[in-house]
Amino acid sequence: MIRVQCAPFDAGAETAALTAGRDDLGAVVSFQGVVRRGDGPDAVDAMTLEHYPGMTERELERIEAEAQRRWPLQATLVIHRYGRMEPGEPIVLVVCCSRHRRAAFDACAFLMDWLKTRAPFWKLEETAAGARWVEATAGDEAAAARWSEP
Amino acid sequence: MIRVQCAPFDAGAETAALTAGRDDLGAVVSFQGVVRRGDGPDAVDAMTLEHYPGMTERELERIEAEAQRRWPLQATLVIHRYGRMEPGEPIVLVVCCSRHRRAAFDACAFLMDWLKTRAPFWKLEETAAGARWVEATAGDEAAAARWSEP
Amino acid sequence: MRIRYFAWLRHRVGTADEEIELPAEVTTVGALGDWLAARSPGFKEAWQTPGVVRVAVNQTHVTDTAAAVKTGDEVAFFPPVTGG
Amino acid sequence: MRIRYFAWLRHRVGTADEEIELPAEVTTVGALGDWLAARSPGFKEAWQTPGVVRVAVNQTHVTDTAAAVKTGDEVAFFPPVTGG
Repeated sequence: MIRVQCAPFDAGAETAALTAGRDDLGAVVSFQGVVRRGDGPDAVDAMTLEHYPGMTERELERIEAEAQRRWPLQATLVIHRYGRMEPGEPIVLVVCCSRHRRAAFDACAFLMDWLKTRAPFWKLEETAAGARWVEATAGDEAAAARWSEP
Repeated sequence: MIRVQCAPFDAGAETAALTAGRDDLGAVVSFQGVVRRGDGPDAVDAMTLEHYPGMTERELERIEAEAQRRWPLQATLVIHRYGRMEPGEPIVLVVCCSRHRRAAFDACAFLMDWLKTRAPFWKLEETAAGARWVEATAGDEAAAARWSEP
Repeated sequence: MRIRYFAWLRHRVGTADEEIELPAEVTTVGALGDWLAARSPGFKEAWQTPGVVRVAVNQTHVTDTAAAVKTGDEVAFFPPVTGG
Repeated sequence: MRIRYFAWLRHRVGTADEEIELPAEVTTVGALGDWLAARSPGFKEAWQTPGVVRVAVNQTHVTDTAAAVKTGDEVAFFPPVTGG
Protein backbone atom coordinates (compact mmCIF):
# COMPACT_ATOMS: atom_id res chain seq x y z
CA MET A 1 0.00 0.00 0.00
CA ILE A 2 1.35 3.44 -0.87
CA ARG A 3 0.18 6.88 0.19
CA VAL A 4 1.33 10.39 -0.72
CA GLN A 5 0.09 13.10 1.59
CA CYS A 6 0.79 16.55 2.95
CA ALA A 7 -0.34 15.88 6.53
CA PRO A 8 1.98 14.35 9.14
CA PHE A 9 1.51 10.69 9.99
CA ASP A 10 1.83 8.61 13.15
CA ALA A 11 4.31 5.84 12.31
CA GLY A 12 3.26 3.71 15.26
CA ALA A 13 -0.45 3.93 14.46
CA GLU A 14 0.17 3.22 10.76
CA THR A 15 2.29 0.17 11.56
CA ALA A 16 -0.22 -1.08 14.11
CA ALA A 17 -3.04 -0.75 11.54
CA LEU A 18 -0.98 -2.67 8.98
CA THR A 19 -0.31 -5.59 11.33
CA ALA A 20 -3.59 -5.59 13.30
CA GLY A 21 -5.18 -9.00 13.75
CA ARG A 22 -2.40 -10.84 11.93
CA ASP A 23 -0.68 -13.86 13.43
CA ASP A 24 1.28 -14.86 10.33
CA LEU A 25 3.92 -12.12 10.48
CA GLY A 26 7.21 -13.00 12.10
CA ALA A 27 9.17 -9.84 11.35
CA VAL A 28 8.10 -6.22 11.01
CA VAL A 29 10.84 -3.82 9.90
CA SER A 30 10.14 -0.13 9.59
CA PHE A 31 12.10 2.89 8.43
CA GLN A 32 11.11 6.41 9.31
CA GLY A 33 12.88 9.41 7.79
CA VAL A 34 12.78 12.58 9.87
CA VAL A 35 13.69 16.19 9.06
CA ARG A 36 17.08 16.74 10.67
CA ARG A 37 17.99 20.22 11.87
CA GLY A 38 21.73 19.88 11.39
CA ASP A 39 24.40 22.12 12.88
CA GLY A 40 26.04 25.49 12.39
CA PRO A 41 25.38 27.64 9.33
CA ASP A 42 23.82 24.70 7.50
CA ALA A 43 21.12 24.25 10.15
CA VAL A 44 17.73 23.74 8.56
CA ASP A 45 14.76 25.77 9.83
CA ALA A 46 12.27 24.02 7.57
CA MET A 47 12.09 21.97 4.42
CA THR A 48 9.63 21.94 1.55
CA LEU A 49 9.18 18.80 -0.51
CA GLU A 50 8.03 19.36 -4.06
CA HIS A 51 6.80 16.35 -6.00
CA TYR A 52 5.28 15.31 -9.31
CA PRO A 53 1.66 14.39 -8.55
CA GLY A 54 0.61 11.35 -10.49
CA MET A 55 4.10 10.17 -11.31
CA THR A 56 4.94 10.01 -7.60
CA GLU A 57 2.16 7.52 -6.92
CA ARG A 58 2.98 5.46 -10.01
CA GLU A 59 6.68 5.33 -9.16
CA LEU A 60 6.07 4.34 -5.54
CA GLU A 61 3.72 1.59 -6.71
CA ARG A 62 6.36 0.32 -9.12
CA ILE A 63 9.00 0.29 -6.40
CA GLU A 64 6.68 -1.49 -3.97
CA ALA A 65 5.78 -4.09 -6.62
CA GLU A 66 9.47 -4.67 -7.31
CA ALA A 67 10.13 -5.31 -3.60
CA GLN A 68 7.22 -7.77 -3.48
CA ARG A 69 8.64 -9.53 -6.54
CA ARG A 70 12.07 -9.89 -4.95
CA TRP A 71 11.16 -10.91 -1.39
CA PRO A 72 8.36 -12.94 0.21
CA LEU A 73 6.55 -10.03 1.85
CA GLN A 74 3.21 -10.39 3.58
CA ALA A 75 2.48 -6.69 3.91
CA THR A 76 4.15 -3.46 2.83
CA LEU A 77 3.41 0.20 3.44
CA VAL A 78 5.01 3.31 1.97
CA ILE A 79 3.90 6.78 3.08
CA HIS A 80 5.66 9.85 1.72
CA ARG A 81 4.80 13.43 2.55
CA TYR A 82 5.12 16.57 0.47
CA GLY A 83 4.86 20.24 1.39
CA ARG A 84 6.52 22.17 4.20
CA MET A 85 7.79 20.47 7.34
CA GLU A 86 10.00 21.39 10.28
CA PRO A 87 12.88 19.59 12.01
CA GLY A 88 11.65 16.55 13.94
CA GLU A 89 8.68 15.97 11.61
CA PRO A 90 8.41 12.66 9.75
CA ILE A 91 8.99 12.68 5.98
CA VAL A 92 8.65 9.07 4.93
CA LEU A 93 7.63 5.72 6.40
CA VAL A 94 8.37 2.30 4.91
CA VAL A 95 7.17 -0.88 6.65
CA CYS A 96 7.90 -4.42 5.44
CA CYS A 97 6.44 -7.56 7.01
CA SER A 98 7.75 -11.03 6.30
CA ARG A 99 7.97 -14.41 7.97
CA HIS A 100 11.71 -13.96 8.41
CA ARG A 101 13.74 -10.97 9.45
CA ARG A 102 16.32 -10.96 6.67
CA ALA A 103 13.70 -10.53 3.94
CA ALA A 104 12.00 -7.76 5.91
CA PHE A 105 15.28 -5.91 6.54
CA ASP A 106 16.50 -6.24 2.95
CA ALA A 107 13.17 -5.25 1.40
CA CYS A 108 12.90 -2.18 3.64
CA ALA A 109 16.45 -1.03 2.82
CA PHE A 110 15.84 -1.69 -0.87
CA LEU A 111 12.61 0.33 -0.87
CA MET A 112 14.38 3.30 0.70
CA ASP A 113 17.36 3.08 -1.67
CA TRP A 114 15.17 2.94 -4.77
CA LEU A 115 12.77 5.56 -3.45
CA LYS A 116 15.73 7.91 -2.85
CA THR A 117 16.85 7.69 -6.48
CA ARG A 118 13.54 7.19 -8.33
CA ALA A 119 10.57 8.77 -6.59
CA PRO A 120 10.08 12.29 -7.99
CA PHE A 121 10.55 14.40 -4.86
CA TRP A 122 12.82 17.39 -4.44
CA LYS A 123 13.83 19.01 -1.16
CA LEU A 124 14.10 22.76 -0.71
CA GLU A 125 15.80 23.63 2.57
CA GLU A 126 15.36 26.90 4.43
CA THR A 127 18.50 27.97 6.28
CA ALA A 128 19.74 31.21 7.83
CA ALA A 129 21.54 31.88 4.51
CA GLY A 130 18.36 31.44 2.48
CA ALA A 131 16.60 28.65 0.62
CA ARG A 132 18.55 26.04 -1.32
CA TRP A 133 17.71 22.89 -3.24
CA VAL A 134 19.23 19.74 -1.80
CA GLU A 135 21.61 18.04 -4.21
CA ALA A 136 21.44 14.34 -5.00
CA THR A 137 24.39 12.39 -3.62
CA ALA A 138 26.67 9.80 -5.16
CA GLY A 139 26.13 7.80 -1.97
CA ASP A 140 22.44 7.41 -2.74
CA GLU A 141 23.23 6.29 -6.29
CA ALA A 142 25.70 3.74 -4.95
CA ALA A 143 23.19 2.50 -2.39
CA ALA A 144 20.59 1.94 -5.12
CA ALA A 145 23.14 0.28 -7.39
CA ARG A 146 23.84 -2.50 -4.89
CA TRP A 147 20.35 -3.88 -5.63
CA SER A 148 20.93 -4.19 -9.37
CA GLU A 149 20.21 -7.68 -10.63
CA PRO A 150 22.57 -9.56 -12.93
CA MET B 1 18.40 1.43 26.66
CA ILE B 2 17.45 -2.18 27.26
CA ARG B 3 14.44 -3.68 28.98
CA VAL B 4 13.42 -7.25 29.80
CA GLN B 5 9.79 -7.69 30.71
CA CYS B 6 6.91 -10.13 30.81
CA ALA B 7 4.19 -7.65 29.78
CA PRO B 8 3.43 -6.86 26.14
CA PHE B 9 4.71 -3.57 24.75
CA ASP B 10 3.41 -1.03 22.26
CA ALA B 11 6.14 -0.69 19.62
CA GLY B 12 4.74 2.58 18.29
CA ALA B 13 4.52 4.20 21.72
CA GLU B 14 8.00 2.98 22.69
CA THR B 15 9.51 4.35 19.48
CA ALA B 16 7.65 7.65 19.85
CA ALA B 17 8.95 8.01 23.42
CA LEU B 18 12.51 7.32 22.24
CA THR B 19 12.39 9.97 19.53
CA ALA B 20 10.15 12.55 21.24
CA GLY B 21 11.37 16.11 21.02
CA ARG B 22 14.42 15.24 18.94
CA ASP B 23 15.26 17.05 15.74
CA ASP B 24 18.73 15.55 15.25
CA LEU B 25 17.61 12.09 14.09
CA GLY B 26 17.47 11.50 10.37
CA ALA B 27 16.70 7.79 10.30
CA VAL B 28 14.73 5.59 12.69
CA VAL B 29 14.82 1.86 11.90
CA SER B 30 12.86 -0.58 14.00
CA PHE B 31 12.50 -4.34 14.09
CA GLN B 32 9.61 -6.05 15.80
CA GLY B 33 9.50 -9.82 16.20
CA VAL B 34 6.05 -11.33 16.48
CA VAL B 35 4.85 -14.83 17.49
CA ARG B 36 3.95 -16.54 14.23
CA ARG B 37 1.21 -19.16 14.24
CA GLY B 38 2.55 -21.20 11.35
CA ASP B 39 0.65 -23.78 9.34
CA GLY B 40 -0.52 -27.37 9.53
CA PRO B 41 0.57 -29.75 12.28
CA ASP B 42 3.39 -27.38 13.26
CA ALA B 43 0.97 -24.55 14.03
CA VAL B 44 1.84 -22.84 17.31
CA ASP B 45 -0.92 -22.22 19.85
CA ALA B 46 1.35 -20.37 22.23
CA MET B 47 5.00 -19.94 23.10
CA THR B 48 6.82 -19.60 26.40
CA LEU B 49 10.13 -17.81 26.54
CA GLU B 50 12.42 -18.90 29.33
CA HIS B 51 15.42 -16.71 30.09
CA TYR B 52 18.35 -16.32 32.46
CA PRO B 53 17.50 -13.33 34.66
CA GLY B 54 20.55 -11.22 35.27
CA MET B 55 22.59 -12.61 32.42
CA THR B 56 19.88 -11.57 29.95
CA GLU B 57 20.16 -7.93 30.93
CA ARG B 58 23.95 -8.04 30.94
CA GLU B 59 24.11 -9.69 27.55
CA LEU B 60 21.64 -7.25 25.98
CA GLU B 61 23.65 -4.34 27.39
CA ARG B 62 26.83 -5.80 25.90
CA ILE B 63 25.21 -6.22 22.51
CA GLU B 64 23.79 -2.70 22.58
CA ALA B 65 27.19 -1.27 23.56
CA GLU B 66 28.82 -3.18 20.70
CA ALA B 67 26.34 -1.68 18.21
CA GLN B 68 27.04 1.80 19.57
CA ARG B 69 30.76 1.17 19.20
CA ARG B 70 30.39 0.09 15.57
CA TRP B 71 27.93 2.69 14.26
CA PRO B 72 27.22 6.37 14.99
CA LEU B 73 23.89 5.85 16.77
CA GLN B 74 22.02 8.63 18.50
CA ALA B 75 19.53 6.44 20.33
CA THR B 76 18.92 2.72 20.70
CA LEU B 77 16.23 0.66 22.39
CA VAL B 78 15.99 -3.08 22.94
CA ILE B 79 12.92 -4.60 24.62
CA HIS B 80 12.66 -8.38 24.97
CA ARG B 81 9.79 -10.24 26.60
CA TYR B 82 9.78 -13.51 28.50
CA GLY B 83 6.91 -15.73 29.64
CA ARG B 84 3.92 -17.03 27.74
CA MET B 85 2.63 -15.32 24.60
CA GLU B 86 0.19 -16.14 21.82
CA PRO B 87 0.40 -15.77 18.03
CA GLY B 88 0.31 -12.13 16.98
CA GLU B 89 1.90 -10.89 20.21
CA PRO B 90 5.21 -9.00 20.08
CA ILE B 91 8.34 -10.74 21.39
CA VAL B 92 11.13 -8.28 20.79
CA LEU B 93 11.63 -4.68 19.68
CA VAL B 94 14.89 -3.13 18.50
CA VAL B 95 15.03 0.54 17.47
CA CYS B 96 18.12 2.29 16.11
CA CYS B 97 18.34 6.01 15.37
CA SER B 98 21.12 7.56 13.36
CA ARG B 99 21.73 10.56 11.13
CA HIS B 100 21.88 8.30 8.10
CA ARG B 101 19.80 5.33 7.10
CA ARG B 102 22.54 2.84 6.34
CA ALA B 103 23.95 2.98 9.87
CA ALA B 104 20.47 2.63 11.36
CA PHE B 105 19.60 -0.35 9.13
CA ASP B 106 22.91 -2.13 9.71
CA ALA B 107 22.91 -1.57 13.46
CA CYS B 108 19.33 -2.85 13.78
CA ALA B 109 20.07 -5.99 11.74
CA PHE B 110 23.28 -6.54 13.72
CA LEU B 111 21.49 -6.21 17.05
CA MET B 112 18.93 -8.81 16.01
CA ASP B 113 21.56 -11.21 14.65
CA TRP B 114 23.66 -11.03 17.78
CA LEU B 115 20.65 -11.14 20.09
CA LYS B 116 19.46 -14.29 18.32
CA THR B 117 22.73 -16.12 19.02
CA ARG B 118 23.82 -14.59 22.34
CA ALA B 119 20.92 -13.44 24.50
CA PRO B 120 19.97 -16.28 26.88
CA PHE B 121 16.37 -16.93 25.82
CA TRP B 122 14.81 -20.28 24.94
CA LYS B 123 11.49 -20.80 23.20
CA LEU B 124 9.08 -23.56 24.17
CA GLU B 125 6.31 -23.92 21.60
CA GLU B 126 2.89 -25.39 22.31
CA THR B 127 1.45 -27.26 19.33
CA ALA B 128 -1.36 -29.78 18.83
CA ALA B 129 1.28 -32.49 19.17
CA GLY B 130 2.52 -31.16 22.50
CA ALA B 131 5.23 -28.82 23.75
CA ARG B 132 8.64 -28.70 22.12
CA TRP B 133 11.79 -26.63 22.50
CA VAL B 134 12.70 -24.62 19.42
CA GLU B 135 16.08 -25.60 18.02
CA ALA B 136 18.75 -23.06 17.13
CA THR B 137 19.35 -22.77 13.39
CA ALA B 138 22.52 -22.71 11.33
CA GLY B 139 20.97 -19.73 9.52
CA ASP B 140 21.05 -17.67 12.69
CA GLU B 141 24.67 -18.63 13.31
CA ALA B 142 25.54 -17.62 9.74
CA ALA B 143 23.66 -14.32 10.11
CA ALA B 144 25.63 -13.49 13.25
CA ALA B 145 28.92 -14.54 11.65
CA ARG B 146 28.62 -11.95 8.89
CA TRP B 147 29.26 -9.23 11.49
CA SER B 148 32.56 -10.72 12.66
CA GLU B 149 35.39 -8.23 12.55
CA PRO B 150 38.78 -9.05 11.04
CA MET C 1 2.28 18.38 -25.89
CA ARG C 2 2.53 19.26 -22.21
CA ILE C 3 5.98 20.03 -20.82
CA ARG C 4 6.59 20.15 -17.06
CA TYR C 5 9.55 21.41 -15.06
CA PHE C 6 10.34 20.71 -11.42
CA ALA C 7 12.51 22.02 -8.58
CA TRP C 8 15.31 24.43 -9.55
CA LEU C 9 14.80 23.67 -13.25
CA ARG C 10 11.35 25.18 -12.86
CA HIS C 11 12.95 28.36 -11.51
CA ARG C 12 15.49 28.45 -14.34
CA VAL C 13 12.86 28.05 -17.03
CA GLY C 14 10.49 30.39 -15.25
CA THR C 15 7.41 28.20 -15.52
CA ALA C 16 6.10 24.95 -14.05
CA ASP C 17 4.51 23.79 -17.27
CA GLU C 18 3.68 24.83 -20.81
CA GLU C 19 1.77 23.55 -23.80
CA ILE C 20 3.80 23.35 -27.00
CA GLU C 21 3.07 22.51 -30.60
CA LEU C 22 5.53 19.72 -31.29
CA PRO C 23 7.40 20.36 -34.59
CA ALA C 24 7.14 17.37 -36.91
CA GLU C 25 10.91 16.84 -36.95
CA VAL C 26 11.13 16.50 -33.14
CA THR C 27 10.55 12.81 -32.48
CA THR C 28 12.94 11.95 -29.62
CA VAL C 29 13.60 13.08 -26.06
CA GLY C 30 17.02 14.37 -27.13
CA ALA C 31 15.62 16.43 -29.98
CA LEU C 32 12.87 17.80 -27.73
CA GLY C 33 15.44 18.91 -25.14
CA ASP C 34 17.51 20.62 -27.84
CA TRP C 35 14.44 22.34 -29.24
CA LEU C 36 13.41 23.59 -25.80
CA ALA C 37 16.99 24.71 -25.10
CA ALA C 38 16.88 26.94 -28.17
CA ARG C 39 13.92 28.78 -26.63
CA SER C 40 15.16 29.10 -23.06
CA PRO C 41 18.70 30.11 -21.99
CA GLY C 42 18.05 28.86 -18.45
CA PHE C 43 16.99 25.45 -19.70
CA LYS C 44 19.80 25.37 -22.27
CA GLU C 45 22.53 25.76 -19.64
CA ALA C 46 21.14 22.91 -17.53
CA TRP C 47 20.36 20.72 -20.53
CA GLN C 48 23.91 21.00 -21.84
CA THR C 49 25.47 20.10 -18.48
CA PRO C 50 25.84 16.32 -18.30
CA GLY C 51 23.96 14.51 -15.56
CA VAL C 52 21.91 17.48 -14.46
CA VAL C 53 18.57 16.99 -16.22
CA ARG C 54 16.39 13.90 -15.89
CA VAL C 55 13.40 13.14 -18.11
CA ALA C 56 10.08 11.37 -17.67
CA VAL C 57 7.74 10.62 -20.58
CA ASN C 58 4.15 10.03 -19.51
CA GLN C 59 5.33 9.81 -15.89
CA THR C 60 7.91 7.11 -16.53
CA HIS C 61 11.66 7.68 -16.19
CA VAL C 62 13.49 7.70 -19.52
CA THR C 63 17.27 7.44 -19.68
CA ASP C 64 17.76 7.06 -23.43
CA THR C 65 17.70 10.37 -25.30
CA ALA C 66 16.65 8.38 -28.39
CA ALA C 67 13.36 7.48 -26.68
CA ALA C 68 10.34 8.51 -28.78
CA VAL C 69 8.05 11.44 -28.03
CA LYS C 70 4.87 12.38 -29.85
CA THR C 71 2.01 14.83 -29.71
CA GLY C 72 -0.18 14.12 -26.68
CA ASP C 73 2.68 12.92 -24.47
CA GLU C 74 3.43 14.58 -21.15
CA VAL C 75 7.17 15.15 -20.87
CA ALA C 76 8.81 16.29 -17.63
CA PHE C 77 12.32 17.63 -17.04
CA PHE C 78 13.79 17.76 -13.56
CA PRO C 79 17.00 17.50 -11.51
CA PRO C 80 18.03 14.23 -9.85
CA VAL C 81 15.44 13.42 -7.19
CA THR C 82 16.12 14.03 -3.47
CA GLY C 83 13.16 12.59 -1.58
CA GLY C 84 13.07 10.05 1.21
CA MET D 1 29.31 -23.10 43.74
CA ARG D 2 25.92 -22.50 42.17
CA ILE D 3 25.07 -24.50 39.05
CA ARG D 4 22.11 -23.52 36.82
CA TYR D 5 20.41 -25.37 34.00
CA PHE D 6 18.03 -23.94 31.40
CA ALA D 7 15.47 -25.06 28.81
CA TRP D 8 15.49 -28.76 27.94
CA LEU D 9 18.76 -29.30 29.78
CA ARG D 10 16.90 -28.33 32.95
CA HIS D 11 14.35 -31.09 32.21
CA ARG D 12 17.09 -33.64 31.52
CA VAL D 13 18.94 -32.85 34.73
CA GLY D 14 15.71 -32.58 36.69
CA THR D 15 16.52 -29.33 38.46
CA ALA D 16 16.91 -25.66 37.60
CA ASP D 17 19.82 -25.12 39.94
CA GLU D 18 21.88 -26.74 42.64
CA GLU D 19 24.62 -25.86 45.11
CA ILE D 20 27.70 -28.05 44.89
CA GLU D 21 30.90 -28.37 46.86
CA LEU D 22 33.53 -27.94 44.16
CA PRO D 23 36.21 -30.68 44.46
CA ALA D 24 39.70 -29.18 44.65
CA GLU D 25 40.80 -30.92 41.45
CA VAL D 26 37.98 -29.38 39.36
CA THR D 27 39.42 -26.07 38.14
CA THR D 28 38.10 -25.72 34.56
CA VAL D 29 34.73 -25.59 32.78
CA GLY D 30 35.56 -28.87 31.03
CA ALA D 31 36.41 -30.67 34.24
CA LEU D 32 33.28 -29.31 35.92
CA GLY D 33 31.11 -30.60 33.07
CA ASP D 34 32.72 -34.02 33.28
CA TRP D 35 32.27 -34.09 37.05
CA LEU D 36 28.57 -33.15 36.75
CA ALA D 37 28.13 -35.72 33.96
CA ALA D 38 29.34 -38.47 36.31
CA ARG D 39 26.45 -37.57 38.66
CA SER D 40 23.63 -37.17 36.10
CA PRO D 41 22.96 -39.53 33.15
CA GLY D 42 20.68 -36.88 31.55
CA PHE D 43 23.38 -34.26 31.71
CA LYS D 44 26.06 -36.72 30.62
CA GLU D 45 24.30 -37.57 27.37
CA ALA D 46 23.92 -33.90 26.44
CA TRP D 47 27.41 -32.96 27.64
CA GLN D 48 29.02 -35.66 25.51
CA THR D 49 27.16 -34.61 22.35
CA PRO D 50 29.22 -31.96 20.56
CA GLY D 51 27.64 -28.53 20.10
CA VAL D 52 24.67 -29.17 22.36
CA VAL D 53 25.68 -27.61 25.66
CA ARG D 54 26.71 -23.99 26.10
CA VAL D 55 28.29 -22.58 29.25
CA ALA D 56 28.27 -19.24 31.05
CA VAL D 57 30.53 -18.44 33.99
CA ASN D 58 29.27 -15.60 36.15
CA GLN D 59 26.72 -14.74 33.44
CA THR D 60 29.27 -14.43 30.67
CA HIS D 61 29.46 -16.84 27.73
CA VAL D 62 32.50 -19.11 27.82
CA THR D 63 33.55 -21.11 24.76
CA ASP D 64 36.86 -22.51 25.99
CA THR D 65 36.51 -25.61 28.15
CA ALA D 66 39.86 -24.70 29.68
CA ALA D 67 38.33 -21.55 31.20
CA ALA D 68 38.81 -21.40 34.97
CA VAL D 69 36.10 -22.01 37.55
CA LYS D 70 36.38 -21.60 41.30
CA THR D 71 34.29 -21.74 44.45
CA GLY D 72 31.82 -18.85 44.52
CA ASP D 73 31.30 -18.76 40.75
CA GLU D 74 27.86 -19.17 39.20
CA VAL D 75 28.09 -21.58 36.28
CA ALA D 76 25.20 -22.14 33.88
CA PHE D 77 24.69 -24.88 31.30
CA PHE D 78 22.12 -24.49 28.54
CA PRO D 79 21.29 -25.34 24.91
CA PRO D 80 22.01 -22.87 22.09
CA VAL D 81 19.79 -19.82 22.62
CA THR D 82 16.61 -19.27 20.58
CA GLY D 83 15.29 -15.85 21.54
CA GLY D 84 14.47 -12.89 19.35
